[in-house]
Parts: sequence; structure tokens; C-alpha cells
Amino acid sequence: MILLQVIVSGLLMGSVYALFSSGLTLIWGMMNVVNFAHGDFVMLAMYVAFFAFTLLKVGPLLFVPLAAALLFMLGVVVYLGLVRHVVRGPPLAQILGTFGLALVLRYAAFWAFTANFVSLPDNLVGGTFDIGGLRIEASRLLGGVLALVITIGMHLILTRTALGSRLLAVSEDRSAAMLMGIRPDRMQAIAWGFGAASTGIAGALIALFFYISPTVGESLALVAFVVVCLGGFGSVPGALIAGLAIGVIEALSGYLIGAVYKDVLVYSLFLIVLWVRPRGLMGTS
Amino acid sequence: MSLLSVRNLSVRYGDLVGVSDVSLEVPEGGVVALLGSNGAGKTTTLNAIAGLVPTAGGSVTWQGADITGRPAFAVVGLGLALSPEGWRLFVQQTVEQNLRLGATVLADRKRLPVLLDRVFTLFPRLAERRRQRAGTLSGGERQMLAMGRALMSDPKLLMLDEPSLGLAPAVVETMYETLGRLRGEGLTLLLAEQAVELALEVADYAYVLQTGRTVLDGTAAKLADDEDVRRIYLGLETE
Amino acid sequence: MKHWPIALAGFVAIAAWPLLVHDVFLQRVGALVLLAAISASAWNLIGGYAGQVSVGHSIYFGIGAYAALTLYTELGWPPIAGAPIGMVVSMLIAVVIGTPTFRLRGHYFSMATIAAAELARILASNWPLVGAAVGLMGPPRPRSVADLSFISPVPYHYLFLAALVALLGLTWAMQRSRMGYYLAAIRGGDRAASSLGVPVLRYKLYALLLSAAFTSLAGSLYAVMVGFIDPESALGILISVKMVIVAALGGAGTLFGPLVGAIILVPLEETTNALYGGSGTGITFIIYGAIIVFVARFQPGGIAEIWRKLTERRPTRVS
Amino acid sequence: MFLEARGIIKAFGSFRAVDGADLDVTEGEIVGLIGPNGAGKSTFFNCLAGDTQPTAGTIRFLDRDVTNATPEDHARFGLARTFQVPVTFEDMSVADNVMVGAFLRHRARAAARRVAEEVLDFTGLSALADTPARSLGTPGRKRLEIARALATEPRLLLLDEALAGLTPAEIRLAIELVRRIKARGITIVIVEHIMEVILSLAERAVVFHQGKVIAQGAPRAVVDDPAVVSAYLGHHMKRVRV
Repeated sequence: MILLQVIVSGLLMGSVYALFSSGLTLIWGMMNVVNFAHGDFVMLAMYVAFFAFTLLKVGPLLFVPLAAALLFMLGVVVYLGLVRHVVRGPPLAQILGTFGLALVLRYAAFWAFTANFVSLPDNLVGGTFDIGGLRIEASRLLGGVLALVITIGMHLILTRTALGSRLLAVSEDRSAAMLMGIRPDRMQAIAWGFGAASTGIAGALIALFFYISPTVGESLALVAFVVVCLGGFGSVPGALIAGLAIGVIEALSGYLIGAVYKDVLVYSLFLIVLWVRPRGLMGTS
Repeated sequence: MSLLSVRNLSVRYGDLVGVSDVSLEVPEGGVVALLGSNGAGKTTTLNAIAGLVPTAGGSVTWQGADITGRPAFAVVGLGLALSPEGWRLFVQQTVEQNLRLGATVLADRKRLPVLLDRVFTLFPRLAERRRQRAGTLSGGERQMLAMGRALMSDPKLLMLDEPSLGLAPAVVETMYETLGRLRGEGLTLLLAEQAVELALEVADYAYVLQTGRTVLDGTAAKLADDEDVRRIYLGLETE
Repeated sequence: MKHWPIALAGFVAIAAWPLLVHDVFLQRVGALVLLAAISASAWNLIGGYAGQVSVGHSIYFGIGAYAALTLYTELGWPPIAGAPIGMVVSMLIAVVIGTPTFRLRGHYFSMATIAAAELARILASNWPLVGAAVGLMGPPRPRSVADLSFISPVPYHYLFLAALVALLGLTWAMQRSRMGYYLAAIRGGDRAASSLGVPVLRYKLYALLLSAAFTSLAGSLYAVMVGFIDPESALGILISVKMVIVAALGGAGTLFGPLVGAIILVPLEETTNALYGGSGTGITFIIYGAIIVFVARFQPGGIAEIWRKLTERRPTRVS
Repeated sequence: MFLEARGIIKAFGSFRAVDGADLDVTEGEIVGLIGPNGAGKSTFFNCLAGDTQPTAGTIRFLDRDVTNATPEDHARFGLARTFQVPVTFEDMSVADNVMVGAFLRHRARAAARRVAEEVLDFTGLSALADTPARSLGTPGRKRLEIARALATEPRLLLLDEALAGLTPAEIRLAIELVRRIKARGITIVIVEHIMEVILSLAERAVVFHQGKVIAQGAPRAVVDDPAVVSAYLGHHMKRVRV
């Protein structure tokens, strides 16, 4: 029973991982750009949620969309102002560009909000459910389910709508997309917006049950990188499966061999997978 | 007045010469063939007209307006569609998605189902495979899809780059029959082709390119009898 | 080496620095510049010359630092004795990490190096032998000169200068040898390099071995000077990032680029830290970040690129 | 046999770019690989150069099986190549680019330097030795690639469209260079789009069409071969009035 409890909470966390990884995988897959500031996007979204709640007194119903909107704008600005230019440069420039951005965001938060951990009140979303003996915190349930819905929604947008089709067209063949009358730069700015917005939603949801600090993005980003590498670059379903798997593995290893070693296990697994399958578990060559 | 008029076009890739002096006229409703061997500059010419590669000199005039240097996404909206070399399909997406992408610039979205129907009537095979990924199609089907996709923007002028390349003879026949039908519907065509005989059968007028220049032009009937065509193609007696 | 007079003047200035300034803060900055230059120059061997952007070099830095202080805490040896051991261990780890990851391209390689370094940090944080999350202390007071424990930064300045000169001398010789040409070819493109008979994987590994050894040395020297390390200060991801930034700012893949980068960034960091005190690290990294965003966006070749453009005779377009 | 390729097949999914091609090269000759777009000659070339491994078939060079050898092994065995789109080492000078090749057989810098200087002189690049490769134009890059390959002291040189995009004057210079390379005793296999080049340069032309060799022989005879004419001019050969 306890094991089941652990697995369920792993799945709920995993679906949040899946959501914030899907933004990263979208950008990575579309442009072969790694956003090293991804974790800091999550961090900013968490602070958006926190301040929306403490200053504006609004609940998740409002602060989740707010975080999505703000992060969408951030994504577009970052693409137009920085990424669009560094992708043309050497690989080192890409890494430096987004890493530099990460530092600026992280330490601007540090400077503005101090290093103190803050968190939203536990009871912001309901208490705890008891489903057939399984105890599930409402905040985690909300976060997990919503994340799952949004990840699947994002996949549907990409595969079932004209916009998604155009986004994919640009990543498949930029010139051919132009021949269709598609403006590649506009599509990629939108992709960055979407990627960042989904990250924003994920961050706001995580804020419901996770501590908030300027450096929280660092470890979360690593999880996202692992998820994306395992799931295959550019694959939202891959991110979903890998995200759930990582969530469960973390929860199980935390329960079975101790919390500190769960990261060790995840990173080791990641390295082993890269070693065996250099393009990820579900990646295509 | 010509629908499309290209004057002294030159394109350079860095310092490589893509084409150095190409001039051609495409009259409304006509079928013009661009002939020449590998590397003569046919593809470069079409790509430059479509706005895929920047021009280094010369001009492209469309319905009397200078469109030289417009980016490809703007050119297609004017009514010039290109089915590019190698098809350049979106292989991860379905046949229908590819076709719908072709209609991106369509202002009147109500026309979309009509155009889709037209393509499916022209190419019943595509209708059968509309939910299949483009990557799973055979060579002939890919060519149909590339052509269909270009038609979805409802162009006045359709440019085709090597429609017969790599296709089995029977498929080529069908392809050219379709071109004949499109022509009958009043579509203007500009095709680059290595298969001379075929191209001259369907075209009214042809230009022959050699090392980036238009070296010969004339009515299809005249060129079909021209000894120079063979010389240019096979590089005989060039000294 | 057209510009050797400038290099010589620079060297003299750096050598004379602690004698010219009497302010301990400035002397300390001088020593820290050299230390940062050592680790960035070491990273430069693989990240700059061979073009393999590792963002996990903290692992080698940490091994060096931990080797120094673990030998002291466990066996009572002078910390500097850990330096050679750290270098050997680092090279072994480099083989373990390099062999599989060099097959990865571009970002995958960078990601894998980050993961490996992060793994090391977590392990160190939970390993009682190396002080776990608390860290390790060096000798509280010098037992002999071998402990290299000085109050004044000046001895460190010359210790670091010697190490840096050795490293740059080695880099210079490497640059001129077959290996230097092969690494430059690899950076120019694996495919073309191997078509000319360059054993790409093997040379990447050679570069990583050298790089890891000297990064480890930098870690040991850091531990010797500061006398205290913990997982964050010896294995944190920022250690790796700083190496990349310092080298890239000055010019990755150039002999003096990392030194130039260190001369600009370290004083900046120390000054902002001094001005804004403990919480000032925020400001430091905001400036750091802004600089590298700026460099990536406008000057991806670093300062070396500007220098090259200034000094190079305008190339006439030739066919 | 100097170079011998037997039954080479290279498939990408269900599509066979090369579909059972054979090629024999004797020492000292210049062989031209020609064919219309998409005929498979470039893929075949890449199999010879070790850049890609054939799905089936064997390649032997100097009685050694090199079918699955790495590109660096090819270089070591004496099989050098140039690329269709030149991949010069941009950050290095022209001379240093050539040095990379020269280091293959000469470990010492001075010896490598001597080889490089000789090759630069031979290819007419001496005056540009200290120029950065990035400031070269494409004709210069193509020449530099040839120089770099020559510095590895090959027995066989594979040229991948070394003349495409050059002006007629540049083509004449390049043809002259290839002839002098042959005079040094180096065997040459050249893939070329431009028929004129093959006609004036190659001693033997091998014509590809749809992944197969459809004709080979003296270039002027080959272009009169009905199968070749049909491959180039189209399917309705019977009615072409020439």
C-alpha cells in the first residue's frame, strides 16, 4: 500500500516534470538550441505565483494563467533579443548566451527577493484526499492532473492544429516552410513563447507544494534536461513518458534507498542512457 | 505583357556563380520550359524567382511590379508557387497536413476545401493516403504531393523543379498528363527539366541554360529539332 | 608570436604586481586572477583548442581540492601533496567520462558533462570521509613551510604564477606540435579532420587528460590557499561556468585569452563582493551574466577576436 | 587491383541510392564518375571515401578490404578525398591547414612544414600561405582542400565536384592542376556534374543512372552510347531527332 502511495505521488510529480520539460523539448527539438536558463524560467514562474498570491491576493485560478502570460512574453523577448542571434554563432555562443541569461535571472531574483526560501501556504488548495486508503494532497493532485492535461493539450496543439503544423514545418525544413508563406522567425518566436508559457504553468503549479528560492531552478533544470534527453529531443509524448518515469523513479528510490540518493540514481541513469543510446531513449537519429 | 519577366538575373553563392545572366519571359497561360544539364543553373533560377536565394543582380518582375529580393514567404502570397527540387515535403506530417500548409497564404479560407478537392481529384492517390505521413510515400506520390501542395496556394504561376526526376517512366507520363490538364485549366507553368523531349512536348516555349546563362531559346517545336540542344546537354564540341 | 614584446611586458607587470601594490586586497586579487587563469587555461585545452564545450569541469577542480584537504585530514600530509594524486585521479575520471561522452555531439556532450559533475557534487555532499555537506578544513596554523599556509597573498601569487607559466608553456608547445594542429582541425570539423587521418576520439581524449590534470591542480592550489572547501565551493556548477566564461570572454582557443578574461572578471567579482558584502554575490553574478550574454550576442569570439581584428593585416579577398 | 568496388549497395530505408555498382580503377588513371542528378554517384563516392558504409558489397584498395574502414584509416592507407562543399579549417592559416595533412606521415613539425611548403608551391598557394583560410574565396578553398589532401601523400585522390561553380577560367586552372597531380603518379577518381570537365580530363568515364553503372569507357564514346543519351535526355529517346 505504501509502495502504491509512493508510486502515485511519483506519477503526480512526474506529470509536472513532463510539463516543464515539454517546453524545453519543444525549443530544443525545433531549433537545436538548449535553453540553459530553463530552470530559471521555472523559478520566475514560481515567484510570479508567490507574489500574485501575497500581493494581489489571487489564487491559482488566476496566477497560473498570469504566469503563463508573463513567461510567454519573456520567451518571445528572449528569442528575439538573444537566441535569434546566437544560433547563428558558434556552439559556445549558444551555451554562453543562455547560461548568461540564467545567471542574470537567478541572481536578479537573489538580489530582489533575497536567498530566503518562501512558500505558498499549504492550505491554498484543499487539504488531503483519501482515496481508498491512498492519501493525496490536493495541491499535488491539482498540479499533477493539470500538468498532465496541459502536456497532452500541447501535444494536440502541435499535431492537430494549423499553428502546430506550421511550427513543425519550420523545424523540419525552414526553406520549404518559407515557400508555403510561413515566416520562420515569427514561428520560432511563438515556439519560444509556448515553451516558456508551459514552463510558466509548470512553475506556478509546482509553487503550490514546493519551496521557492532563487536557486530552485538549478536542480529542476537538471531534471528537465534528463527528461528531455531520455524522451528524445523535440518529442512531447517522449517528455511525458520520461517525465512520469523520472517522477516514479525518484519517488521509489527516495523511499527505498533514501532521499539524498534519488538524484544520484537519476543522473546515473541519465549518463548510462546517453552512453548506450546517444540520442535518448525515444530519440530518432 | 508577360506574367513573369526575368532580366539579366545573377545569383552568387559566396563567390560561386549560381547563375550569371538569365533572362526569360513567361506569358499568362503559357507553359515555359527551362532546359539544361546538371549544374546549368535551372534550380538556382527558380529559387531566385521564388525568393529562396538572394539575387546579386538583374530583376524579377511579376505582373508589372518589381519583386526582386522579396523573401519567399512574401512571394508565394503574390501567386507564384514553387514545387522545389527534391520535393522538400514535411515528411513527419501527414499528406493532408502538407496540403493544408500549402494553403497558408490563402486569404479566403473558404476556398480551402475547394482547393483540397481539386488536388484530390487531380491525384486520387493522395486522397487515399491523406492520413499517411508524407515520409511513407513512394517517389511518384511524393512528386504528386509536392505539386498538390504548391497548388494549394491557388497560384497563377506554378514553377516545377524537375518534376520527372527519379520517377519511373509510367509515373512520369501521368505527371505530364496532369500538367496538360492544369494547363487546360488556364494555369501558367514554368518548369525546369532535364528530360528534354518530355518538356518540349508539353511546353510552348523553352529556354536553354548553360553554365548559368540563357544560351538558346525558341518555340518548343523549333528547339526539338535543334542540333545545339544535344550539344549543350552532352557537352560535345564545346571548344 | 609576433607580439612577444607585449606578452613580455604583460608578464613583467603580472610578476611585479604584488611588489607594486601594498594593499592586501589588491595583492589577493592578483593571486586570485592567476588562479582563475590557471583553471580557465586548463579548460581551454579541451573547451577552446579542441572545441568540446565541457560545462562540468568542476568535477576535476573538486577532485584536486578534495585530494589536497582529505590527505591532510586523514593522514596529516601537507595539502599540496594531494595535488599530484588529484591530477592522477582526475585523469582516470577523465577517461571514464570522456570515452563515452566524446561520441556525443554538441549540446549532448555539454549536458553529459553537467550531469557527471552534478553527480560528483551530490556524492561528495553525502560522503562523510570528505566532510559531506560541511566540507573540509586545512591546517589551522602552518606546521611547516610545506603546508604552504601564509597570511600574505604574495607567496601564493608566485606559486600560482609558476603553475600558470608551466601550463601556458605546455600549451604553447602543444599548440605548435602535431597535437595542436590536430586539435585545431578537430575544432574546425570532425569530418574533415578524420578525412586527413586525424584520430579524432584519441586526440579529444589527450586534450581532456591534460585539461583535467591542470584543472585538478588549480583545485588543489585553491584548497591550499583558502584552507576550506565544501561541495558548493569546490564542486558547484558555478565553478565550471566560471571557467567557461573566463576563457570565452578572453577568447577560447587562444593562449592568453583565459588570462585576459581572468584579469577582467576576477577584479570585477572581488570588487563587487567587497562593495556589496555577503549578499553582493547576487550583483556579481548579474554583472557576470550580463557580460556573457553581451559577449555571446555581439562578440562570440571574445576579446581575442577584437585583438585579432585590430592586429591582423586586412586580408585581401583572394581566390 | 588498385581499387576495386564490387556490388556496392547503399540503401536509405527502402530507397537504394546505389544499387549494385561495380568499379575498377587501375593505378595512374583518371576516372570520371558522371550521371544525371540523383543518379547515386555522390553516395557511391562517399562509400569509396569511407564516409559512409555500404549496405552491401566490398571495396578493396591495394589488396586490403577497406569496406568498413574509418575515414582516418582511408587517409592512412593512401586514399585521400576532397569535399563537395569545402570544409576548410577556418581559424587556421592556409599553410596550417595543409600542415594538418602533412602531419599524417611526418610527426616532426619541421618535416611537416617542408611537405606543406612543397604542396603549397605545387598547388600555387604559396603566396597565400599565411592568410587565414576564412578569407579565401571558394575557388581558393577548393584548391586548399586539394592541397591538404595531397599533403597526406596519397596514392589515390577522390575529388568530389572540385570544379562546380567555378568560372571557365578557374575551371581551366583546376583542370591543369589535376593533370599535374596525375603526373606525380597519383591516381584520381573525380565526380563531376560538368560534362565538359570529364571530356577533357578523364581517361575513362563511368556513367551512373538510378544507382547503377550503365556505361563506361572513353568519355567521347560513352556520350554517344544510346543508354547514356537516354539517361541524360529523357525517356523518349526513340523520338529525339539528333
